[in-house]
Amino acid sequence: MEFAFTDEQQMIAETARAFFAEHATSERTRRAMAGEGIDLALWRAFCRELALSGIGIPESAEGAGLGLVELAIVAEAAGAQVAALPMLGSLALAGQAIAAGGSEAQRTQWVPPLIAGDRIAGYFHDDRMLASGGRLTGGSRFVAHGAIADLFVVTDMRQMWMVRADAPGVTVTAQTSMDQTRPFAHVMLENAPGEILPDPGAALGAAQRAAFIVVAAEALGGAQACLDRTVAYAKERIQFGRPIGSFQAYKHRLADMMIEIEQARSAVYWAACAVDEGAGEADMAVHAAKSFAADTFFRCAGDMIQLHGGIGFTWEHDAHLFFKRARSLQTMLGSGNWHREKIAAMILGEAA
Amino acid sequence: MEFAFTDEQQMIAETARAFFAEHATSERTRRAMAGEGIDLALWRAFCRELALSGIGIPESAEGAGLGLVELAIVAEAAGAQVAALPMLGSLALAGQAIAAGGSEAQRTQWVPPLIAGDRIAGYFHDDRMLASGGRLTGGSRFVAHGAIADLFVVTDMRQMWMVRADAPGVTVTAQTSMDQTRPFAHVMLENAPGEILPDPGAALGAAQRAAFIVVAAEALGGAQACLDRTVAYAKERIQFGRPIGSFQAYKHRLADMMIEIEQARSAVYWAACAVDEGAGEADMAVHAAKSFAADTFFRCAGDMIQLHGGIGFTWEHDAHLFFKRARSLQTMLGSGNWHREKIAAMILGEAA
Amino acid sequence: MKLGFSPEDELFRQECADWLGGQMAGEFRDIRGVTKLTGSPERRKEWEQQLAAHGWSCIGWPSQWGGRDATLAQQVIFAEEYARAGVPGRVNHIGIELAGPTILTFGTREQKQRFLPGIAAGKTIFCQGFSEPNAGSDLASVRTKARLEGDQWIVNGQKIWTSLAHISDWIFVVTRTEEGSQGPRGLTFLMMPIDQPGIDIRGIRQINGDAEFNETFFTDARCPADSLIGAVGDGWRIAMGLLAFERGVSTLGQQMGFRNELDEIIAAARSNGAARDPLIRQRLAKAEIGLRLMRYGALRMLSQTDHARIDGAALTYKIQWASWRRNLGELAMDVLGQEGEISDHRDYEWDTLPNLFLFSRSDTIYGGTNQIQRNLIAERGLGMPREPRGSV
Amino acid sequence: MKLGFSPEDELFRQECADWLGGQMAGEFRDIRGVTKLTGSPERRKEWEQQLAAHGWSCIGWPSQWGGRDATLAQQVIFAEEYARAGVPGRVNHIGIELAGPTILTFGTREQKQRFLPGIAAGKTIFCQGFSEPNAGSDLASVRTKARLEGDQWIVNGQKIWTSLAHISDWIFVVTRTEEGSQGPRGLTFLMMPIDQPGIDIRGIRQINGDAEFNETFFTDARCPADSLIGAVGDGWRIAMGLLAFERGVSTLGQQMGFRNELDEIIAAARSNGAARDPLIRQRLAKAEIGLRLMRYGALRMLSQTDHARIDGAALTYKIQWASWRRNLGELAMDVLGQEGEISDHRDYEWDTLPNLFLFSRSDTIYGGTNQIQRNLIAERGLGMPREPRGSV
Repeated sequence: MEFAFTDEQQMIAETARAFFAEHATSERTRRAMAGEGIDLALWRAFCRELALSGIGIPESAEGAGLGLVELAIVAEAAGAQVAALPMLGSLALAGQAIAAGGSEAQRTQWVPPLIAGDRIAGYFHDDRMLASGGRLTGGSRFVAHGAIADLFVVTDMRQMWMVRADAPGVTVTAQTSMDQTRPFAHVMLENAPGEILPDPGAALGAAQRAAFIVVAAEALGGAQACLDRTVAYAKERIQFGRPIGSFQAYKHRLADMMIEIEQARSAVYWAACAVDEGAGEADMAVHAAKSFAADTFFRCAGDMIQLHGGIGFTWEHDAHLFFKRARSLQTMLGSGNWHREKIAAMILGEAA
Repeated sequence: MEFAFTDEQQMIAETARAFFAEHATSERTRRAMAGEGIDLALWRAFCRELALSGIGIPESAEGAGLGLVELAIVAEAAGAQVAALPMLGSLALAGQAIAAGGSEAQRTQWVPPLIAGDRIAGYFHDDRMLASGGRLTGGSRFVAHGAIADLFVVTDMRQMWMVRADAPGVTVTAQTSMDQTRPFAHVMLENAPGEILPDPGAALGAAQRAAFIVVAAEALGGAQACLDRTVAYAKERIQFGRPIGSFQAYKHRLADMMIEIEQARSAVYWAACAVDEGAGEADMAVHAAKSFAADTFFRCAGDMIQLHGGIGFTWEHDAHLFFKRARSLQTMLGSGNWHREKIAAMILGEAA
Repeated sequence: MKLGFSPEDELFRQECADWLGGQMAGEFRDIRGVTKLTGSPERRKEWEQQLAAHGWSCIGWPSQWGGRDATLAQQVIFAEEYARAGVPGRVNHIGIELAGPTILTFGTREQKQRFLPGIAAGKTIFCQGFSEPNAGSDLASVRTKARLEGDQWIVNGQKIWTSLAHISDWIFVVTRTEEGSQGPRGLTFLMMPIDQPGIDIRGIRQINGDAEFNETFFTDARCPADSLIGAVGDGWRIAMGLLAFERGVSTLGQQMGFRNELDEIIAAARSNGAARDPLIRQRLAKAEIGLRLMRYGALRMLSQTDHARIDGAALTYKIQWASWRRNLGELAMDVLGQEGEISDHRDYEWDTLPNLFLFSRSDTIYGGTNQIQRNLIAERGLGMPREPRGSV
Repeated sequence: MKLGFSPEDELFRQECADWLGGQMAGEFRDIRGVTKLTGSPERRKEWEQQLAAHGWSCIGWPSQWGGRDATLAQQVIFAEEYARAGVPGRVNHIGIELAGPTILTFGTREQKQRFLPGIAAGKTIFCQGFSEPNAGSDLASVRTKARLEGDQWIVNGQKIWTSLAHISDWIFVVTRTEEGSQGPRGLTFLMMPIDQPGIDIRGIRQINGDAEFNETFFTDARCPADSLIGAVGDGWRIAMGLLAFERGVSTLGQQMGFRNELDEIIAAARSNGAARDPLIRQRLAKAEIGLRLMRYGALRMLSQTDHARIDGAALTYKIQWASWRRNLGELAMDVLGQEGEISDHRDYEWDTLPNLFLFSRSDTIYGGTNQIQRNLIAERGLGMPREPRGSV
């Protein structure tokens, strides 16, 4: 029992923070927003130079080993810069699914290029997907970074398949998305060929757990960045002849942000640790982390706008990047209410 | 369209406020709390000297005329002092029910003594009451001021009866109640004789509307008193070498109380006016008033304790009288959620 | 205390509804339902003139100046029917509701004659120059300077959040005319023509992708000396008087816009099944209650205009609607789910509800942040000590 | 980063569980499940001595002073098993968790020898004299005075919220020893025997009808000069050091108490049907999440004791649990409905959940109000400017 980063984890955290702070600048992110929502050069640099992209995937599955704690550390650092990267879809969802539920051949074929950034994958579920003779018909309008994906990992929540983006019957349409750093695509499958994953249960479990944690960790990083930037502003902005951070109401609002963020931090690393250790409470932990951290981020991003006053709701200021990302993290992969209902069912039994 | 008190209404408000402020003192209320939860001398003075007890009951039904706006004005003033009086049960519920749904003989027999304070009535509903041959079996554990009632007006939400407290088969047990200014009694009917009211629909409608409004108005008066007393304390209490009311966080909390109270005020008088004018939106208005004002009172009473610091949670200070009354108003006659669900059904249709 | 309207009032309501409905079904049907502040500016200027031509431009003004001496009830009715008919907001809102009443109250006879007919006729469009980049919520920190040269004031500085400045004819500005003065002293209230070389207007793009607001730069801009309202150094008093007009009948029109937004959310919830979710039902009921209470709060506020005192309903109104609408934006998105996060428009442009979600983040900021509102309520409404000014 | 416990730790857990369970099933079964601070004081003093006799009284202390040099993990485990076994809270909590560590850190060798064995043995019960009627959240405003006469300090003044003073043997008090000093300067930290004519203790009845707290009056009360901790004028530093001990392992025991409360609410909801209400379900889930996050926040806090720095988890802990528990009280009542508002007891005495509702209103006040906590977080945690002291 030692609920603090090891020296190695501390080093990963510092490396990742420094990397994203230096490279995932507002300028580069805004260029990505104007295009396809990805900073491809940054993604390649992350995958190849930083060598942290294989974290959380076992070495036996062509990954870099280590666990979800380390994956959360990296996602937290990326979230702090609202980096325009396909980490969630390509690594946390598709990569984890293939690594956990794919055959050895599938893993060998796909995991290394995903980790290397040579290929990008998207992920979606469609409860009503029709599957017959290896052909799939269905789709989703909310495939994160789907417009630049080479491969889709798709599930009807029972089985799971890989579908190549250039296969016949696959139509991909980019969508104007509120969060331009992680735009959605509409992916339609019309009798498209799918390659089945042999262990869909393992794939689904791994993808969901990793994705809940990555979303939560990104949210934690984003929320902390909102607080840090607002704290800096509070010290320099003068109103009524005083730094606005000297007003008690302002201070208390910052304190409230910090209170929630510290809880979110406990939630994220509790969840990551519990999954890594195979603890019995891991399921509750991932639901708690996803809902709590995303709600915290949304609140902090809204507060960031409010506490910046007029400048906070201009396009020019970065506050809206955090705000829109926060909204997107809240709704994707189940709303806060949905996750809390899961926890309610654990402690109370299913609703009548 | 003139949404402000008339001169006559203004006068009633001033009279009632002055009466309760002078007589419904903390000392007298605490004496009542130690006993049966009623300041009987105050009740008789209110009924006989102030002559406002018949308000809201038409003159044709032996009342004093005027409407629910004036009744709300009086209830607001009583609520501001957390007066230990059976106004809700005896007048707003039982009195209104008999006046609206009773026969002429019943009205003549009961309305004048209730208004005069010679008799006190309680009211309850029991959905599963058994009624057969004028005999009733059922009961309730939440009959406000039931232990001192001479008469019970009871309903199964379809029919309505009057039951004398001294009739055979009636057992009344005082309950230790959190709000000692309006204690509950457990009333059990075991084959007790009931006298049916000929128009239960009118009785139920009148009793509910008046009670929702009286509860809301009491809550409004209580909430405003919490704010007023806290404002006074904020000016005199020194902490850290300053009046605590000079701290911005304290000020903002007071401001938040005022914002809610002003909305509650609009709600109470909108509802009372709408009922008096027979407006189409009267049903929505009474649900809005009951839920909004009671929630506001609870919040303000909680804030009153918090903003008084240590002294605020002592028995000696009056804050807890408001706090407990507020809690009691929130739960009685339907929780806030229940009332809001009624409104949701009006705007959305029934829930699936 | 009375909520109902008289039979005469109901006749007036019918008259309003008929005329407005006719316009929106006829000559001006192309602007029916435009909700964006920046939409169809030229046609909406023509609409201002159409209103004026039929005597509907400023019914609350004295008849002497183009109004109708309308009663409060009539003004309430007109505001309600205006919004109910789907008529877009007034591009000359600032002129009719703020500049006009300010001139009526503080202006000279000559100024009334010079400005009021143009405003009433829908030909002089006004905008407001109060906020500055370093005086967001703090009018007393105004730095824009004006100095008198002959019969002209020469103005230098910058204003911000000047809505619709790009389509306006005049701007009223609060300037610092006393060199070295601080706080509320030394301020002067000027009315300036916008179409001059010294004034430069640039749009500010907001988080919703649109640009309702502007920055307005003054570089040796000129203002005729006789366009000064009140006296030199009197600017604070005039500005405070003007802010009181903001709580006028137009709030009811604004509420009808809110009504439309809430109705759209209710319709979406019914159509996508969110209306079955008990948590959404509670929030929709709360929104409905909040909107009703805004209406009755406004009616209380308006019913007391005679009394001159600013009561609780008036003091708390701004923060009430701003917070309500911001919450409404979040509710809208929760009803829509992920659907609200994608748009059929190409250029980062949003349908009503997602746009509400994004734009409403500004509601709690412009016109005095929620924090400033709470200060005002505690200080003016409850007599708490004022926040000390610093000396940084 | 590791949450699991080692096999040795799990053996230790079993040892704790066995011994505590045995006690609660045997000799001390009469106090099992007592939750009120004021319940069964004499038996609980005997329990302190029973703990000591078996080496469980202060396992985190050095073995030299009666402790076990227990590791953090062992302390966590003991706190959890203690609560899980239904053992009532320690009547000598203040002695073990605050007075002892303070003496260990700041006391002289002689003071350690004089005080620690009695505390460790469960024979010297301590209470805390910090708050005063006019210095509720503001230790620097202490007015209780002490002056030295010969080898005795003579103390005059009043302390308030001194929990369990009526059953304690000693009280530590912060006094003002420098005439005319203000703020944190001129304060001195004294340990005083309670059983003397100069000390008068009166219970304060709270809104739940019970009296957990006291007022303590000092009238020429005496304190031996060698019971002063640190130096004259050093009281502020000692008091601040002591407050840091409040964030120790005992927080986990407190949380196990919260766990029992939440479990009782969950059981009530399942039995009365409230568990079917989606709104209640959300709130119960939030309460569950909040409790878990308190646990992991506490483990983060404890895992970092080496680092000496006060980090976010520690700074935010008090307001977190206080607000959580106040909300839990409201949730309890909403689950119970009107049932929660009546009691089977005669004398205005309440079952666990309604009592929680009432008593928890004090959680956000004593030990530093939520407002003070937010000041501390913003100032110490985020580097915001301090609130200015006034000169009234």
